[in-house]
Amino acid sequence: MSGDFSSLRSDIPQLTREVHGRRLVYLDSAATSLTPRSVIEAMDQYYERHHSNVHRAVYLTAEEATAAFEGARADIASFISAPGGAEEVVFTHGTTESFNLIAHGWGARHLGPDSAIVLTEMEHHANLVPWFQLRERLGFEIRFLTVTDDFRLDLSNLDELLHGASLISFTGISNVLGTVNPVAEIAKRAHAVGVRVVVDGAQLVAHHPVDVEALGIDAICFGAHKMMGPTGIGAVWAKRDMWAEMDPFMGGGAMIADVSLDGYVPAPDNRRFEAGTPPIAEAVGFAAAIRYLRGWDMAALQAHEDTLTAEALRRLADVAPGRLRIIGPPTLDQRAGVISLDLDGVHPHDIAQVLDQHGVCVRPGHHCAKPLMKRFGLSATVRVSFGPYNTSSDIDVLIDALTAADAMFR
Amino acid sequence: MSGDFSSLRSDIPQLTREVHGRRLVYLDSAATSLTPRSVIEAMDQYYERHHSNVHRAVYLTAEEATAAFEGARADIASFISAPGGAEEVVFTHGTTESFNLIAHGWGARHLGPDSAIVLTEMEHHANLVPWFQLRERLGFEIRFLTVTDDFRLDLSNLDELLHGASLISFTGISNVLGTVNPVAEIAKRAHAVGVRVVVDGAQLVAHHPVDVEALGIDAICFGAHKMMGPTGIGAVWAKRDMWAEMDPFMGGGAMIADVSLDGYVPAPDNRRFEAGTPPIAEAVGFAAAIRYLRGWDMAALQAHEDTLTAEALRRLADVAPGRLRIIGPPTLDQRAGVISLDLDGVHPHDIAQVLDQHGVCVRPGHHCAKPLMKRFGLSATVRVSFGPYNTSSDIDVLIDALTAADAMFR
Amino acid sequence: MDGLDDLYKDIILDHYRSPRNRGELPVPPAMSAEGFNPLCGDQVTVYVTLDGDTISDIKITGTGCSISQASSSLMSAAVKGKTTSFAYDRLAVFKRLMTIDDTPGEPVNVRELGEMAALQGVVQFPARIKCAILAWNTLDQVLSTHASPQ
Amino acid sequence: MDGLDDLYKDIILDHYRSPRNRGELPVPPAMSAEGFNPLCGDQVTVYVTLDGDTISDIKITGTGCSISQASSSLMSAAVKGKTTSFAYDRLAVFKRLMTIDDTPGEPVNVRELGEMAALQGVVQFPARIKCAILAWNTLDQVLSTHASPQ
Ligand SMILES: Cc1ncc(COP(=O)(O)O)c(C=O)c1O
Ligand SMILES: Cc1ncc(COP(=O)(O)O)c(C=O)c1O
Repeated sequence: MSGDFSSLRSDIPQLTREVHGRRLVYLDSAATSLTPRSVIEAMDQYYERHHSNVHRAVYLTAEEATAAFEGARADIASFISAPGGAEEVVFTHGTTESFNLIAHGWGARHLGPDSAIVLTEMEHHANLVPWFQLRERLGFEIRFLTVTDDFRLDLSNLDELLHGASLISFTGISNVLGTVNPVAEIAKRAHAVGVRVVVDGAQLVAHHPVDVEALGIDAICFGAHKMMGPTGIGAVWAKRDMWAEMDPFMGGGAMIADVSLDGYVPAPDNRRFEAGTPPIAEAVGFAAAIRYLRGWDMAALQAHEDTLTAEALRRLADVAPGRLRIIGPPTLDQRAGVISLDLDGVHPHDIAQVLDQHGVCVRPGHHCAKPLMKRFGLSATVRVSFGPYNTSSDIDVLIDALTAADAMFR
Repeated sequence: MSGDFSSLRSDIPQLTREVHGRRLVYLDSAATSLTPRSVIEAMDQYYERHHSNVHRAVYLTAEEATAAFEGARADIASFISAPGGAEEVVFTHGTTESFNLIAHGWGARHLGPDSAIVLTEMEHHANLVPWFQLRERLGFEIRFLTVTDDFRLDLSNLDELLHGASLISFTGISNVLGTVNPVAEIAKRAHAVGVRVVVDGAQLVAHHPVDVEALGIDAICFGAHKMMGPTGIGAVWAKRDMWAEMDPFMGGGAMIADVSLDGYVPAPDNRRFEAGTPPIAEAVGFAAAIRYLRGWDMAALQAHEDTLTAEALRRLADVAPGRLRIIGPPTLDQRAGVISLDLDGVHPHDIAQVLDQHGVCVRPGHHCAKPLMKRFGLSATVRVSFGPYNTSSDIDVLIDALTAADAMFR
Repeated sequence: MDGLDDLYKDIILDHYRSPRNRGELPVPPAMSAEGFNPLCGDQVTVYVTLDGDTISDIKITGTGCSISQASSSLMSAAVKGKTTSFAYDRLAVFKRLMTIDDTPGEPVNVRELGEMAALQGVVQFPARIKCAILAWNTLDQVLSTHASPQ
Repeated sequence: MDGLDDLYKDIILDHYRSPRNRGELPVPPAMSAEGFNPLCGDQVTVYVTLDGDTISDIKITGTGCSISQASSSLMSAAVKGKTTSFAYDRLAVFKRLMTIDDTPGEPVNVRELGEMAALQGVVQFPARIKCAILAWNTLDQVLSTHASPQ
């Protein structure tokens, strides 16, 4: 399968770069993905021909910009099979803003001293801190699903935690462990007791085909820059009836029906969730990224990344045996191409630094998941993560570089 | 002076476009400005060579991306002469988010049932709705400076309104009237009674040289897309001691010092105001826009736009005499290149539609300033606004097209 | 200026300059609703007097562009003295003309729309479709919120 | 791999593998402060016993990368038995070496830094400068918050 994707590499300008005299081996797609030429060109076209502010204007380029912007919304809706179409998609500036929008838009209306929500110990800070901030104000309870020693969500007390809660928010794929969570199962059990289900799709939507209706969830947050799109844009999809339960987050132009000196009336439709001039060029780039991913087919891209992941897991077992630990599921079973490593006695920063000299881009650190790090008694890991443009020979370089790093510090 | 700027036009790809078989005459810069090639290219370069997530990584492209991102912050600081440098600049996704950040970050800590703030009747919704939203929660008083019949802020009761207030927030240049407000004077009077001063710089920073220290203000909000930069990015500058009085707005990665299941500790420095992956490519584009503006010199660009504005005001007096009203100061005295028109008996939408057929891009509507519209008994105006790339011959086309529109509907 | 002539046909300008059925009706017995296009500030109030199932009188006030005001006037002329089900039918046809309703159906028989067909040029100007449809949506509101269920 | 050799000199690896002055001191009489690099999780605790103006003992605990841990060790060796003003002076010189302090001044006399000069390769790796400076900032904290004003 890998072979089929070699031509994909030539779509990515950055892959032709050399760093420190070496071929760039980019293994940090969980942080941000590289950008195909077609995405860059779509934004160029926008800035060179169609740039205008959207909505409310009647001239040609403004109509073109509006059509492109709203078309991107429809493309996103269709990419995740949103049952209600474009009207269920709200643009944000990234996954982080998406969670802030849900926390404030939904939480502020529904949460108080007597209510509870459920999060998990493997969440990214984006799905923790907004809830903590809201809790400071409203004083509700936050319960946590814990993580088992084999890097899975411990669902043994799920029903107990859901009892009396009003919302559960959890990640589809862990950005540290690579664990793929059983979204549909959790959603089903939550809905059985009337609990709303929000999913962190930052990694999931970027790497797996997603059908929100099949998953049976109420909302999902994701962003373009991890799915070969531009920085500065993300989205929330939520079911129509979930949106109906939400208040505006930010205030400003475009999200209003009326404003006077006495106050404001929010727009009756989902425009009330988008304040100010939106990320227009970014929406154009987002749509181009989706076209690009669809052109290769998400299921095929996932299969390609799965193959690489399996190979990497196998070959890593031979590096510094007994001292290199994989912090995440050891096989492809319910796991994706995010591989966290702990090399006994060598700090992740030092490993990453040596890898950089080999042209290998990996990320050391807590990956914005400090509670999860603590769960495993770590302050940091080295994280290797795949994108569609990676190949088996990237793994060769990785293994050599890791071996060199180990030799240096051992 | 105009002559010197003809070569500027060739830097703007969109100006070579034809619409409806006519030359594009872009007169909607108050909504968004056209983009120079150098800005587009800077972002292309970023996506083709340096794209990586910023902070926390040790590999080369991530260091390059971080340096570019932080460099942009420094460029912005220097562009507005921030006394404290880059550390006083916080990135947002636009002017609107900037106001939400200030309202929630500063207001939530300082405002309550016994406090008051001062806004004005000429504000954009971005500087109204966030305060209205906060008032719903905290119940403080909002007082308004009104607008005189000659389109100026009525400062006669300023001291009275400031009395007992804790903050005043007002626009530097009206995006409807073109009125240039006496920022330094208001700031001085506000500071004399210990009132914090926030300025809406969306139009001001884009069209005039700005020295925040000389203006004597505490904070200013602005965005790149009105200053020849990309969509999706803005900034707040605030004085160090003003930032010190503010709490985080959005929660997520990067803005934390520590996170556990019990809660979070915000970062001690201004990173606490930037949550999640920031608009990195957009920051690169923002910096390129600032380089571009500086290359032409802001004072010279303002002088060029002033010349155009004076010419337009003069020549508009001859169109539909007695029936075409300029909703804003009639001369260049304390006014900028935003000209709102009301043509008796002809609706702004119809005018804009006819103008579009002449290739002329203007904006009909309330311009996100409904209270101001109401003040003048209007529901909409046709707004003509200039950028550095406009010329006297754009005014020729405008005048012809307006005359045609008038003939059609009169 | 072809597109423009399509948009601003004489019929439209005539209804804009001399709107039919302009004014108010006392509520009650008449029913009314207000429609609003927040993006551009167009506003219409539609007053309807029903006599059984028949729209015995209709009056309209409002401000807005030539398209929204002409459309109001054209609508009032089209439904006055007609049954509510005829009005609903015209609404459906008009929405199809504006390609807002994309449920498959017969192609719009433009001739049957009479003068209202003058608005078909609006479709080329997406930003203006909302102006054209405003009066119709407001009529829908009057009939559906006030009238007894059909 | 030139840059890398610059970064990971033998002296650094030696101090990383065999850190000097490792451990804790009872507080009080010793003073201590904890330093933290939130971006990468490096952590150091610096314990200092002052005898008048002299750092009579210093011990360090912590976890982190080779740079932060070697820098802690090198620092402890450099200031132990020295006066606090000598320590402040070294701190200033070290910050200049890391180009964090860009107030103009004499160029850094690398020789006078002794083994600490081994860290000068860090400057080429901006992300690591914070690792190198952490122990020094923490020492600064101990001395300035606990010691009586100089
Ligand atoms: C004076 C003023 N303030 C605020 C804004 C809001 O800016 P943005 O829509 O880019 O957030 C604008 C522009 O729309 C403006 O002209
Ligand atoms: C699982 C997960 N959630 C949320 C985020 C936050 O995304 P962003 O930083 O783009 O807002 C990330 C990436 O950093 C992530 O991996």
